[in-house]
Amino acid sequence: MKLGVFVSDFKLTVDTLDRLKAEKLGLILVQNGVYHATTKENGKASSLLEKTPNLYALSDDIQIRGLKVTDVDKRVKVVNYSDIVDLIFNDYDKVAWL
Amino acid sequence: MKLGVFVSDFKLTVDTLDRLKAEKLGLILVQNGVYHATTKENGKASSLLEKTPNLYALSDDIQIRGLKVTDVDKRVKVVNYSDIVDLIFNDYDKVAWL
Amino acid sequence: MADVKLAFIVQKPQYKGETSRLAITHAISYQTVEILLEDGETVTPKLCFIGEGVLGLQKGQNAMELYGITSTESHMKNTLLVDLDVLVCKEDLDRYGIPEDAMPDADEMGADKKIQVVPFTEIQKAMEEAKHVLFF
Amino acid sequence: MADVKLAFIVQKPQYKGETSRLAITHAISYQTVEILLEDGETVTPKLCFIGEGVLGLQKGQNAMELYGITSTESHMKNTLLVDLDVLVCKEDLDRYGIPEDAMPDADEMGADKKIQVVPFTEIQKAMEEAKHVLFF
Amino acid sequence: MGKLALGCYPGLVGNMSYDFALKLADAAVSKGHTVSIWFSGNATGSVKSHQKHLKDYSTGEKHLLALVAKGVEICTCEACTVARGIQKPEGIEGVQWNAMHWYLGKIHAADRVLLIGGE
Amino acid sequence: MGKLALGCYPGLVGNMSYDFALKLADAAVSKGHTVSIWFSGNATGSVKSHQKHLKDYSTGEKHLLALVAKGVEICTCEACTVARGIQKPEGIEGVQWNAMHWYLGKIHAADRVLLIGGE
Repeated sequence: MKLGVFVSDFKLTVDTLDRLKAEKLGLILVQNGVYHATTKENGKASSLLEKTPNLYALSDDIQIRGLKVTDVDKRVKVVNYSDIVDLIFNDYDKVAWL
Repeated sequence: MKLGVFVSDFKLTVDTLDRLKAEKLGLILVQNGVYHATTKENGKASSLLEKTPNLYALSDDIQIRGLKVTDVDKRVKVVNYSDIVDLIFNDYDKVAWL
Repeated sequence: MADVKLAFIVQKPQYKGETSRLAITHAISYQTVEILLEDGETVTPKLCFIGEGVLGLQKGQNAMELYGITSTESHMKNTLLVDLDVLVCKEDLDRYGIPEDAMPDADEMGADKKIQVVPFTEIQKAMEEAKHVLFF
Repeated sequence: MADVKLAFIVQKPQYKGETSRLAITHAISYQTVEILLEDGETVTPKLCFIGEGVLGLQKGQNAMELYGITSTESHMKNTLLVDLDVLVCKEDLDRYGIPEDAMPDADEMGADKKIQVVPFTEIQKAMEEAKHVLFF
Repeated sequence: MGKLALGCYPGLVGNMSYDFALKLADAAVSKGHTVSIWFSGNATGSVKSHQKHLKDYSTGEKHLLALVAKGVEICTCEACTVARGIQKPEGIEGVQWNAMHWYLGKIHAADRVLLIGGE
Repeated sequence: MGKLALGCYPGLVGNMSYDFALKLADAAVSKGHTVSIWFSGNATGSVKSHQKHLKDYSTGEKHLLALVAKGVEICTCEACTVARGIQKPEGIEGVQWNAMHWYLGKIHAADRVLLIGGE
């Protein structure tokens, strides 16, 4: 399956995510999930960013927090709501909010 | 200070709890916090039970989950709402819900 | 599209919040959705419990006596009675030391269905086969 | 009991839910509580941010433009303007790589108070000195 | 164009998961997709009319009305709603009231389903 | 006897942190303590009257009324409540409406304070 997963918390238990398998896995970082893209803990980027090359973070949720798009890890594509609609319909056949 | 802490989740980030110091620390396990008292993960009891000798778990929240008082770790005292009121007023001068 | 298969994945424990309970009641409502669909159209959820979601299933719950609410155990019996597939992750039961025979059944109510304790790969398969996955 | 000291400890990040925002607005309301108290009675909260609670403080927030709501930054400025002590845990800022100068100030509004970046021991001390501790 | 069936459980105003659902619905319908939203649990509290729009809350009644006007079908779980003391005449106009199978019906027809759980 | 000032943010019916606050209040007042409860955030949705008591919800209106009858002072954050579309005449009788400083005032007089946060 092609599965797009919305990650809305920073220190979410990643148990579920660790076990999920998909031919194509996308992670869409929203709300506090955007910290995975912008924030290094003890100098180390979030391990979530290694799970898949298909990484997205919601621009509004970056900016509302006073973070800058330049803070975002290079592996992560910054998207808006309209882009997310296209991801849902064009890139993934199932989507989940963990 | 004498601090009574209510633990209402099982896999709560224990960061805060790890750093809190109190001459007398009490942990009152409620809601999903009671699993700390009843459930061993991979055969190991919760590390929370080593933080203090003052451990309590709410009877109603054990029983509603189909757990038995006999499942409760011996270090933990099973209490009811009335006991919790007494703990709050007699045993701790500050209480917190984490 | 006569039948639409769904995977309901419950990962939160029962009782603290509402989400994990609503997963069950929403699954049960598959039984009455036909009034909104064309003839021959159906929706078939599989109800799967993983992670901490397996914690709230044990037999012997006292929700009605203690809180005046319907227990998850009772909701699970209804789920079996309306013939839904219920999958519980074996690795997670093992991890938390919960024996398989602690799972509720609805034998006394005449249900043929049983809760199926399965390896996670079976739950992964349910997600693959489903048209949509819903995480609770 | 002329003055009652409180420690407000914010450990949840701002914006997803309401709790961490309500901590700030409740602290600010210390200013108007005198109408409910006897002469000379006061309540003095210290607003402390620890753990993930430090994440939502950075300057340059765009809450009004993007969501039409008051930003935490703006709430923090009000907090400084009403002369409340705000302590932010230095270890946690370091852990998340947030520089001290990313903390908001209310200089341009004429506030004398600044956010104090302090080691956790200072926040522990605020909890010790307080009559009550409230975790948000 | 596609059909999107959103489910939203957390809420109400004040919780930004709820806001996400509304903003995503708006973006999808603006692109020509057909969108439905199902409210259950705490999110059902958001169908009460006469909400005062304060600056600490991102969305709410006026956004729901705007979505309804754009053709988004919105339905609240009747049981969850009356449990919260909200009766149908007090609800926002244009929002439907139904049982849980309404959502399963929308899911049947949908190309994509996103359920936002949590409280 | 002592004075307990509870603060309750999560709710409303359906969330068992809310239930905990009500049950603890009941236990404390039954022992002769003086108890106040402050509702803020989502918990303010619980002051709407005419709640239907369904079997999936533990507490709600009738429990609030019982607490008020036992002398527990209950107050809802007015701003949070009107943001949810609930006006004072629609509220449960006996529940007070006030601003956040009401809670700080109760805290001033209290021997013990328990704030239950979360959504």
